Amino acid sequence: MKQLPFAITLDPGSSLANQTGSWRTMRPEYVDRLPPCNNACPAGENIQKWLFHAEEGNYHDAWQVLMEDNPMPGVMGRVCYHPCEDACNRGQLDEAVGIHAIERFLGRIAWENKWEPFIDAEPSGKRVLVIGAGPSGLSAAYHLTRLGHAVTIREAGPMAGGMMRFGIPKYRLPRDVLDYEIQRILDLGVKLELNTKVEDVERAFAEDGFDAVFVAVGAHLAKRIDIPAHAAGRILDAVSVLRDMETGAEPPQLGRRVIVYGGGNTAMDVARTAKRLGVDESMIVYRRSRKEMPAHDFEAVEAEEEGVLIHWLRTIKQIDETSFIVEKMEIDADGRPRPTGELETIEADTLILALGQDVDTAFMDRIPGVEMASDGVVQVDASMMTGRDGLFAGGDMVPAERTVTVAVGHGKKAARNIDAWLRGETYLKPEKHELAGPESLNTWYYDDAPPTVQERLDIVRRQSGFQEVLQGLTEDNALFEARRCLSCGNCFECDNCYGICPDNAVIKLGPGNRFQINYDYCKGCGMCAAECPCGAIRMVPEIV
Amino acid sequence: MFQVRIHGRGGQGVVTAAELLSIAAFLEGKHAQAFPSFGSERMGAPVVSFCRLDEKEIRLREPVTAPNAVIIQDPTLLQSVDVFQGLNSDGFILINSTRTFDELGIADFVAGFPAHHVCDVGASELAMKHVGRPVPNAALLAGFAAISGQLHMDSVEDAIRQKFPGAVGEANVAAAREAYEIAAAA
Amino acid sequence: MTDETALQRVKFYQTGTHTVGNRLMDKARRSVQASMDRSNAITSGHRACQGCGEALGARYALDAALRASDGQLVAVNATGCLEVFTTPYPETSWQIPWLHSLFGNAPAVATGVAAGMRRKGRADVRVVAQGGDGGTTDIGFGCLSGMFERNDDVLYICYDNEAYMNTGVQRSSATPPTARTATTPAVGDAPGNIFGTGKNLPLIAMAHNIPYVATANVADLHDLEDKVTTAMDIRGARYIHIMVPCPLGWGSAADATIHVARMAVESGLFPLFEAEHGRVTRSKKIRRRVPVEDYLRPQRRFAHLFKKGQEDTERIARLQRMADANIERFNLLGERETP
Amino acid sequence: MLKQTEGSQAVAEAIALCRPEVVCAYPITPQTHIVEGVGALVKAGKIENCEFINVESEFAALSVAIGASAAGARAYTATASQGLLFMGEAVYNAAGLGLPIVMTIGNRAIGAPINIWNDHTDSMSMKDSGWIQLFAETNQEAVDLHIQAFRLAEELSCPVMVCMDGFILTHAYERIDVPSQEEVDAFLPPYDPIQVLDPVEPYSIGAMVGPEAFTEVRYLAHEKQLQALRRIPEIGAVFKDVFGRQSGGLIHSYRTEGAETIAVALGSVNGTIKEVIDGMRDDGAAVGSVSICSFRPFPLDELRAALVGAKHVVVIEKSLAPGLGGIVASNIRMALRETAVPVYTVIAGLGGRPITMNSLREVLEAAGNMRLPDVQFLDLDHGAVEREILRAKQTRRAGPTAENILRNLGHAAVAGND
Repeated sequence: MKQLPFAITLDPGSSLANQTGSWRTMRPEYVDRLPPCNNACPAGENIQKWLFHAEEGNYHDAWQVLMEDNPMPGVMGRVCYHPCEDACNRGQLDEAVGIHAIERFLGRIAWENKWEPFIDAEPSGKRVLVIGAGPSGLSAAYHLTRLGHAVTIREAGPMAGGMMRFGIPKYRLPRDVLDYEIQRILDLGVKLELNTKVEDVERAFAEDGFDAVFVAVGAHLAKRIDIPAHAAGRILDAVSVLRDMETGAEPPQLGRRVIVYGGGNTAMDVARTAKRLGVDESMIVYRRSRKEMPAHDFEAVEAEEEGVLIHWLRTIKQIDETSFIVEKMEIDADGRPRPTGELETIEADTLILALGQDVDTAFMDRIPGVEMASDGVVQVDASMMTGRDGLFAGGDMVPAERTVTVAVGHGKKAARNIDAWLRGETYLKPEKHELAGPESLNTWYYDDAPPTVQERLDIVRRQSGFQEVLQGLTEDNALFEARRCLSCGNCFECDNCYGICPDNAVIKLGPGNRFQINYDYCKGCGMCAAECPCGAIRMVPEIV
Repeated sequence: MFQVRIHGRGGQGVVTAAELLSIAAFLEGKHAQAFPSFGSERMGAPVVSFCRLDEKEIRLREPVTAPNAVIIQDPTLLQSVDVFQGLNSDGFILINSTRTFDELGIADFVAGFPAHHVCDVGASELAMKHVGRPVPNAALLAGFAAISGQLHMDSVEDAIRQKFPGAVGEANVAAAREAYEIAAAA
Repeated sequence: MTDETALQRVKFYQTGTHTVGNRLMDKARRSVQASMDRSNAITSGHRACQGCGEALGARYALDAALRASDGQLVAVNATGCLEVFTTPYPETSWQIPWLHSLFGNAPAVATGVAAGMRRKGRADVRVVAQGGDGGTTDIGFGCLSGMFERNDDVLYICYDNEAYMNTGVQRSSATPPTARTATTPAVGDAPGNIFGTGKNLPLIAMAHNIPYVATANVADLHDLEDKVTTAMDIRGARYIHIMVPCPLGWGSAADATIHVARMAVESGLFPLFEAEHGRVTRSKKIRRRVPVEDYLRPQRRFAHLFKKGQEDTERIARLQRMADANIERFNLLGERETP
Repeated sequence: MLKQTEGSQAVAEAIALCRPEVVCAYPITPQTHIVEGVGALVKAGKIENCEFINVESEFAALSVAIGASAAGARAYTATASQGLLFMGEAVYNAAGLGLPIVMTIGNRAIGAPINIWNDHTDSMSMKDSGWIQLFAETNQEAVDLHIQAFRLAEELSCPVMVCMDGFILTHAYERIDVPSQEEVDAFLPPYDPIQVLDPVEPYSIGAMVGPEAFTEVRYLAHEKQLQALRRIPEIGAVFKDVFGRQSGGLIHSYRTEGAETIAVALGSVNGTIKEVIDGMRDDGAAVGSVSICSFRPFPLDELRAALVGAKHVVVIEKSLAPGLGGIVASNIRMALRETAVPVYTVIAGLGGRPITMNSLREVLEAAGNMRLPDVQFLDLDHGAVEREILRAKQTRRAGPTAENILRNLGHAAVAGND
């Protein structure tokens, strides 16, 4: 090489000798934050993690991650009211990611491919009895099996599924999906005993030799109300009607005009079922307004689309054969309904009460140590154990919101605690990361992408049969929808930090390995943190 | 050393005339130094150029103040410029004109010079005749050769051909020959 | 599946991303900056301020040019921040052949390099000249215009941070109205730089009828890289004007560099467009339009416009009108079919 | 080949023979004919592989040359006067970067008042820029110096200015021996740069250098000039071998043997001085002269040797350091430090004022007679100057000096135009 001119001419890249990291007063750090979807999921699904795989089209891995928390994606993708989507930060950008639709798609593709959950636990030799084959019981049985325990489910009814079968109409949850996903749990080695009502839990411990018992009996008892009736027409309860849809050889006889009394999801379900059964008029009478109704809005919307007439702000004062005297209500300043004294008459053949359900906990009262809560449910501790050692309870039986998803979550939580208890330990919940709120995101980097709309069955068919209303996504749709995920709080390898660092102080570690800050050169400007779309970098003061 | 000063107007080829003269001398093996009056004169303004001729290297770089000969390309300058300034009493005067010295109003002045040192040649007319344009340089150079004896006609013709190759050169040579004869006969 | 005809047809959408790379993106659509083995024309250890937009813009542009030229690239640099922070003896941050001559002559030096390369049989070596706004719009303007006019084979890139930052923030002919600089202090009846001054160099470049003129911005890497790539596909004089915020001179937070640049685009104050042979051919549409306040407020150089209780609504409105005029002129909302 | 031709044209032909690869030009009197000549040769295909670039200013002209040279191409430009000042920043830069550009200066005065005629103020303004400055005494030497300049520049990686008097040389039509291509090729090898812009070895050229190394960089620039001091005579000798004539070198002494009074000058005026010396020697005066060819580097030792025996050294210089006097004379005094030889400054030929034999003889005789002041302005119109000084004293708003002097001298019309 020639002798270069002194000082004026310099060798390439020699500034690497100048370590500008010493300029820094704040340092960037990669963090993992808790995505709001995960945080909101009653079943404790790691939604973002399975979406991560789904975004790549790696549905098998996505499904396996999902299956670690929830054994019934096909069911869950249909019946869950998806609080994850309410929490989804994307909702503040355009609309929430259609998590349920992708979950449902994963359920379908797993069925099509006959995928099986990955289980590697050694048999523990312990036996656990699960009482009730509803979502909570099935979930507990599944998770306990994954943990190596032998599980027997005793179910009082003739079919497994609990409220998934007896509370949710077919047009929302086709039975083949339900049957398949229950069978897949049973195929793992869970023993199911139908028509076996457990009256004496202590005997199960003492005589049947179970090491632990999980009670998860559903709320099948309809609440009643007294209405002055001269010559009452037919009065049914919603739970019975829906159960009869599953078990009866004949569909229930409802007459031409039906009034459903109540404003919950069950009221909507039964009114819509009545419509499908061919009644001329399916009506709902509810004492408050739409704003206050406990049913999800989409249920009311779909019901109305299908021709269900909802009489808001009405109470039934009196029944006279087929004449129903209703009183108009108004909402007072506290949001309570208040009678106005104004009366109307509605003609109907049948009244279906949909005023809520209770759990039959009578058999629990007899167990020493078990305490009951005020509203007739069982008191459990943080590990879901009742006052009786080794007796755990969950689902509708314990104080909580009564949804399939909560029930499934209870099953998982109970299983983990039972597992720990069986080993003489206490289950320690892993600490949660800090929540990734919308303020931690830089949403500029996400393209505008309105949600993929699930197709719906046309109205005529919805009014005349029990075919599923909401359709699933195609693979392409599911892929696009998954890619709408913002990956709140967790690096998704978008390369922004790597690209926008003015000092080249971010090292790209390659696919799947994320990035690393090169503190030799990082000046601490904070651009990486500011321009991280998902809030996976934070700035912390340099240690003095 | 023999020094020549050429007077004309911007655009008439005053500089070219001095260069032509130097080339003719060079072709005879002489040293010659041609240079313009340095300035930024525009078309039509009175300008001068110079040429020194010598048998040895010319080192002198001062302007020509005492010429041995003056060549006047444009007789109208006689009224406005002291074209004869510094000219030796035995110097040479060549004027591009068909008019007599009397008509030009310098008869008295030129009377002081040896008769054959003073000459007027209608160089522009000769150029019109042979070249088709009023470019008097070649003819004046030949006239200078004829009256001064400083250059051979052969080298004048060669210089003209060198500066103006082709038919234009030959036409100029023709004008030069006629001018030479006129001047030699004067 | 249910019978297709029985289903209500609904709209479908495809997602996308504006990030630098993203593992989900098609490799060809990822930026040069996302590449693990990117060239890093400027490497670490340079002495630019924290959050320097120019350091970033220059690396973006030159890495893209390097890719487009298959590594056969030479850069000529005008005096200025970029030159000073990259090449203080005894260290240089450049990893490409690089030449600094003077403040005002980079375009001419680049012309010479291009000519030299051609004569040495190295016409494959492409030449980029670069300078700040002072070096480009002011002191280097004569040489730049000459280079344009001769259509010399040079891509000139101006990193515009709207004042003389190297010398301590003095006004240049690229300083916007109302901006406070050391030579346009925020005092008197017309605080900051006055209206009705300054020059628009991209438009002046277009007036030379050169093959390619574009504006770009560090907030939109993909657009910037596309423009550099387009420019590199063309022979002759090309000009790219890149806005690069200066945290020091603008009084913006070091981590807000890209945000501020983005607001400049989204407000319409800095239109992104391309022109070929003197005609605008394309403009980049505003994605989420914002009022000029969103651009001005994060910068202390405009702080006098937002004094508590005495907001300078008149001047803010005047700046908004400038933005609106850009939006109309360059069709930044895509309201017209043609650019 | 011997030919009768214009100095500018001969230089253009010499440049062509040096096979430049990039030539850039901006017109300025009196240099213009040179680049016109080169341009015509390029356009006519007479120079292989050469680009002729018409730029927008002298600043750009040298800048283009800087770029081309850094790219490894042989680069050339020419300028004069205001043009050299306008490119001044680039002049220093080219030297600082060590780029072996060759540039012709058709020496001319610098305004105001604007003046297109010859003197050396332009070159003197750049004497400390780090360029080598060679002054041609004749057009033949101008031709020869350009050929030597490329070799010198490229060997040392240092730019070279060849200075030739505007009009007096550039516009003079004389006998010149223009060498053949074969001769030049034998003398001047292809340019082999010590550094070049190349993607294979991507150096950064033109770094910012702080106090910690700047002195060393400047020392090296000085040292490079000292190397040139050795190489200039050597290259001159090689040149003589190839071309058969002595040209260039550091200084030329003329009849200095036993001379009591020696005139020193740069450039074409040396021809006139030689005529004066011959005349005075013929009259028995002990006079001689020294022509400085290499003004930068300044040949202190050679000049000391040439001048130390004299009783009077008279520096005839075409430039002025207002407030001091002579620039060349000051440099000569450096050469004669610790000797008792008096050095007189004669400022002559400013703005094209003719330097006549008579005036030169007068000052040389005055020096011999101890009647020469330290600083003398040759042929100064003392009356005009004194009247103007008086007028300026009397009237606060005296108006522009140049115009007043012209009016005084009866040339007001000239001043009013252009």
